[in-house]
Amino acid sequence: MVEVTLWGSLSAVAGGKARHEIEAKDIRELFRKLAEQYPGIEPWIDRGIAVAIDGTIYRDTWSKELPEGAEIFLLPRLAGG
Amino acid sequence: MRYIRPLSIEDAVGELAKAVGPAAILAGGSDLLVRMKGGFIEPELIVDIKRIGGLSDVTETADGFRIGAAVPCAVLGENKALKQAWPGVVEAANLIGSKQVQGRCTITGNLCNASPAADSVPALVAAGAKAVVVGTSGKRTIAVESVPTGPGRTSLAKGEIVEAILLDKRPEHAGDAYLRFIPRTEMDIAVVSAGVNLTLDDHGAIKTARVALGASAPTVLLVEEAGQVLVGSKLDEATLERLAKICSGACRPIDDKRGTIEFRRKVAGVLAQRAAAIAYKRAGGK
Amino acid sequence: MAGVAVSTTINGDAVEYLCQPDETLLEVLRDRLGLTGAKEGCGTGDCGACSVIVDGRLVCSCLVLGAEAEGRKVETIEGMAHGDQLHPLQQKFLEHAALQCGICTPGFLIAAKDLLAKNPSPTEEEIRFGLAGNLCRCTGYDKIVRAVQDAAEVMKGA
Amino acid sequence: MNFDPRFSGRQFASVGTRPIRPDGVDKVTGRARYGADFNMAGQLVGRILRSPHAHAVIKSIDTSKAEKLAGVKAVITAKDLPDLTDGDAAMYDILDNCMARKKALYDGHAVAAVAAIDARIARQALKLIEVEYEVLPHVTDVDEAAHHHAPLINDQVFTEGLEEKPAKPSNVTKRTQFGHGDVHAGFAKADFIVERSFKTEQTHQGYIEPHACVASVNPDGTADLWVCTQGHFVYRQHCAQLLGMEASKLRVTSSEIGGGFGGKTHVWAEPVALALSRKAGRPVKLVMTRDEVFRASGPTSATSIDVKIGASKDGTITAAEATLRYSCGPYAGSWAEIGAMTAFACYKLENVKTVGYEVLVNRPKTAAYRAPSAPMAAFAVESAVDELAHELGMDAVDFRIKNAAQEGTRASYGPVYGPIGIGPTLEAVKHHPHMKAPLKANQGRGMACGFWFNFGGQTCTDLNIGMDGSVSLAVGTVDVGGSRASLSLVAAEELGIDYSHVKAIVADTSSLGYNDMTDGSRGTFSSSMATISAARNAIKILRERAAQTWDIPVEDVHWEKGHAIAKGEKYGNLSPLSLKEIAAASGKTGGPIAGHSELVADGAGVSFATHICDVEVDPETGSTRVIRYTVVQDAGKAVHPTYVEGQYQGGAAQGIGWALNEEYIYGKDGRLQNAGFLDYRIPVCSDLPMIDTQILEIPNPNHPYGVRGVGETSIVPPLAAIANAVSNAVGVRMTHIPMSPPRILAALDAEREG
Repeated sequence: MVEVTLWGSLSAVAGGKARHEIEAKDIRELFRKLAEQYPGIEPWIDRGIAVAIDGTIYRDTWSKELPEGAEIFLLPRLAGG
Repeated sequence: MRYIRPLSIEDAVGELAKAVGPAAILAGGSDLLVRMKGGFIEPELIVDIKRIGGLSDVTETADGFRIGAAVPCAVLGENKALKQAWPGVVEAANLIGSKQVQGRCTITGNLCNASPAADSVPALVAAGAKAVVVGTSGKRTIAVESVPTGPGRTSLAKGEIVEAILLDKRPEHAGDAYLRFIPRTEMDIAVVSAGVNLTLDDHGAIKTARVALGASAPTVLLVEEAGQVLVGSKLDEATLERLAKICSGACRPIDDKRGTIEFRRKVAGVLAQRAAAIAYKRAGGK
Repeated sequence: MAGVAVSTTINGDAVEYLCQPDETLLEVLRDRLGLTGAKEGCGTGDCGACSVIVDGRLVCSCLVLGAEAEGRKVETIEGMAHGDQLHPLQQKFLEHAALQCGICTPGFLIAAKDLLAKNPSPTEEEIRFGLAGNLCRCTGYDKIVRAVQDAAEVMKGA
Repeated sequence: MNFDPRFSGRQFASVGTRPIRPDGVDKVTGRARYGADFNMAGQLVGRILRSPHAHAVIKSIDTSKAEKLAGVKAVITAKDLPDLTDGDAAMYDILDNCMARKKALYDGHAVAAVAAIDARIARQALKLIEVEYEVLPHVTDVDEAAHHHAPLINDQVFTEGLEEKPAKPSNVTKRTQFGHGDVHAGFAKADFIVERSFKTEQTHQGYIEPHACVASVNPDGTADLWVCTQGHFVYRQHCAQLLGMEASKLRVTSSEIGGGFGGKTHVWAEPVALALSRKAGRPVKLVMTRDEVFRASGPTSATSIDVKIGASKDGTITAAEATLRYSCGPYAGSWAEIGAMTAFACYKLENVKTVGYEVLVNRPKTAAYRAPSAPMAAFAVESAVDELAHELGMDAVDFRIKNAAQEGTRASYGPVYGPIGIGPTLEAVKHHPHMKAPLKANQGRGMACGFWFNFGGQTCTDLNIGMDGSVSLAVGTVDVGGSRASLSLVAAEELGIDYSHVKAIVADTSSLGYNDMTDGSRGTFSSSMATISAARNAIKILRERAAQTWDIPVEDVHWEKGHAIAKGEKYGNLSPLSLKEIAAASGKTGGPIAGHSELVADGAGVSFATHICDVEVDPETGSTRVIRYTVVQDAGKAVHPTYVEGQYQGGAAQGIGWALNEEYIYGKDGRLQNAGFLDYRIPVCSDLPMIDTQILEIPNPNHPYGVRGVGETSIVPPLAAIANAVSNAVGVRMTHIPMSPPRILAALDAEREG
């Protein structure tokens, strides 16, 4: 079980709730479960969501494991120069 | 389109006079080629005047200096006698564009493009320079300030070419200076500028003065009142204050991408003061 | 439009070409002669990437007509090294990492060569003003100025 | 893939040295080939017709006269680039930007294009294309566009991110919010509060090389594209999708790139060149003019930002809040969102809230520009932080140190930080001699902090060992500023050989697997990770070959300093085998030796910098000169320190230009007034001092060598550092970037008049 925090705009599509307890071992499972619970999130996942695990941002590694007790934070996928 | 390279001024004048479509004179080309690139002008005839005898020379005469129409500004900077006599004119010429542009551009071209912001023109006007104009009906010598009549417009008739710029011989105790304001340190068009030319009497008081402002009106402005206010003074604080006020008041600038009306008014006065101080020092004033 | 026949000298070699009257020297060098070392960054004389030396004068080749090169001597970046021996400026630009993307580099080298030919011991300020016609967007100019300073030292010793 | 990216704290032999870059000689001799330096037999010249109107319905386009002109081989309009984006909104916007469909949305928007046998005929042909426009009211200012009375740019846009879907369309495409705590409660606890509004004008990346490409489409549908880009794999995807091609049939070769800084991260004219080539049946070269680059590539956002920060007497920030409006051009973007995330990222805040609004305007489509959106937010926040320190009577550096984020701090954008470098950069600045140097009259000193995320991403690398033991490295990440040197160093380091035996190249899209583009400061970070992985895979084979030669178990063969070594007393008489010896024998031991790697280099690690700047302001003209500048930034590990310094210096210089003079100036007619290097004033050599650098190395735990991205952060602090310096020099708070002389003089006059 991990606690996941969504950024402001994303929490609006997730029942207005920022914090969610989810049983997920990696990013892929986390996204799948979130989408099952809140179908509105799916287009956001398609557009790109980054996952911060203890402050380190992962944009593409969906196989990244979510350690027990880690601080998980979802963020928009960013552009760079 | 035709490109020709006449060897005499008569041939050049003749070709220009009989040209049917738009024709352009090519000396340095630093303005002409930019306008062609931008599609603002599509000349049917380009007359390259650089091979015409004498047009690429700076000569010292009994009356002063004769600067051929095809002399690049960089060459003016390398002429010690000219630099000694007319440092303000030379520094103005050496502010146009970059080193690369100065290797091509000419003060005659700068004058004939008739930009109100042309760097060398306020210095030439302050210096009382004259332009030698050649046309089908002969040759005439006119004050440089009578060449431009508005942005991009001149008093030159079809077929006329400015073949040289004349600068007087310098008396004792004379000095000139040119300053422009640009946001960068190089590679800019003047937002506003000022040229000042002074002669002093034996006591160090200003005997004659000419002040010209650039980028402050549709053409370069000769501000006679500003010259008058300087005459008789030793450039004390009060005179400088009045000079600034007169110059700011004489401006009729516009708001554009390079600056605002307020900014140009104010800085015209500041630059006139600073240029006057440099010219005064160069003239030997203390 | 009638073509203009031009005989000129480029990097010491006699070259003949036919160009249009409105064609710039930069276009001739790049598109007719395959000398693509000079770059077009602006086409209006504001960036210096197309710098060449014509009869000993530093110019932007975008502000010179190809027809004007008749009887002149043109020097481009392609003629700067002697055989496999780089010019000291080229060597110092490499050592100081005075280039990042490198698009402005040929223009800077030509302008710096002209600068040192006229002033073999320039101050930092003289270098900065001497190279003000060449834009670089990557380096902040710091390493370029240092490379020119270092090259000037080497060239004086040579 | 079992690659372990964790930092190992090793000692380096090659990494950290400063050799000459492998592509250097080509670049100093004029031989390097950039976008416009490539030609194909029979190629045509492509040119684009652009809208002179800021906002207009395209009622009709008649190309018949242009088509009849001798020498014209193809004329295209939006009809020749039909919509194949299949509901992908971002790609549709890119398509519409490449060639306007129903409306021209900005001055410079492409409406048609021609391919002709030479440039003169192409130019003439453009003049023969007749476009009938119905001119619409336009809006170019970000604040005016956000107003409900503003002309609507797209009537299908309803602001996203509001609690309820709005009833009316608007130019505001999205609202985003970040933060934590309770800012109302926080401000109630504050003894001092600073509240100010700021504006920044639109700037351009200002790369010296205009966009250029050569496109060649064959009758069988295969195609080649030579192009200057920050990401040829991304360009291949975009072009293939927009033209309805299979990606594998389009080979994209990235030329040397003459600067990008974010501006060459998606396609602009390349699909047009391909469509022209497809129609004409000949290769087409398309090079933008400088005027086109300014009018019709992707500058950064103009912004309008409100900031409020409160602190208690002891110097603790109790609450911070910002509202950020960013222009996007005429298409939706996420620029304010990034601004809202980065705004307060340097600080440890209990109560923080940022709200971003994306605003459509009739200006070119906004693109990324080096740490996109962060410099403007930092300008507003760091200006207010300085002002607050002043009100508290605290030193600006000490105030920041007291409130700096650290490991364990919850970032203003959400997550909790791991090990970060903001504190060390501030401490380094506090003790830097620059901070103590005396100042003269009319001079002022300022400092400011900056933050950027950095990314990694998909990366693919091939490392091939030749029979002579030399190594060729093929990477898919475009080299924008010396990364081939850094990657060669990394390959040499890992293999234990000399740098001179490694040659790195950027491979084309048909030679290597997909690779993300060079953005987000990911070039050296991600490709060095892939290079290390590829080298380790090669080493595994080298060890196997040595084991085979010696006829011993591979587990007993170790790799040290470029040699296979048999470990164990029983192998005492076996002398080490060098890489060169193993390579020479490879034909008989199993064939070529190579290492391949494909990975996602995530975990880039956030980056911080603190800059110090001295300026001198002429109080009579408002002219500002930067007289001293110092950059302190964390690099993780500087692989090639000279190029790291170069990134620091280049970012600072771009920031200086932005702070003082660079801006897009639009006329009342909605046309860009300064589309050239003469009036869009990027700094020239004589405008700048030497830019001093101090590299801090706080290892990134997620990279084997500790590398972080370094490219972008350096542009974040300068706007604020210079604004603070100017404000300290003249005693007036400057709130509008660029601080051009007319703006400074007007501010001074307003102050003098009280």
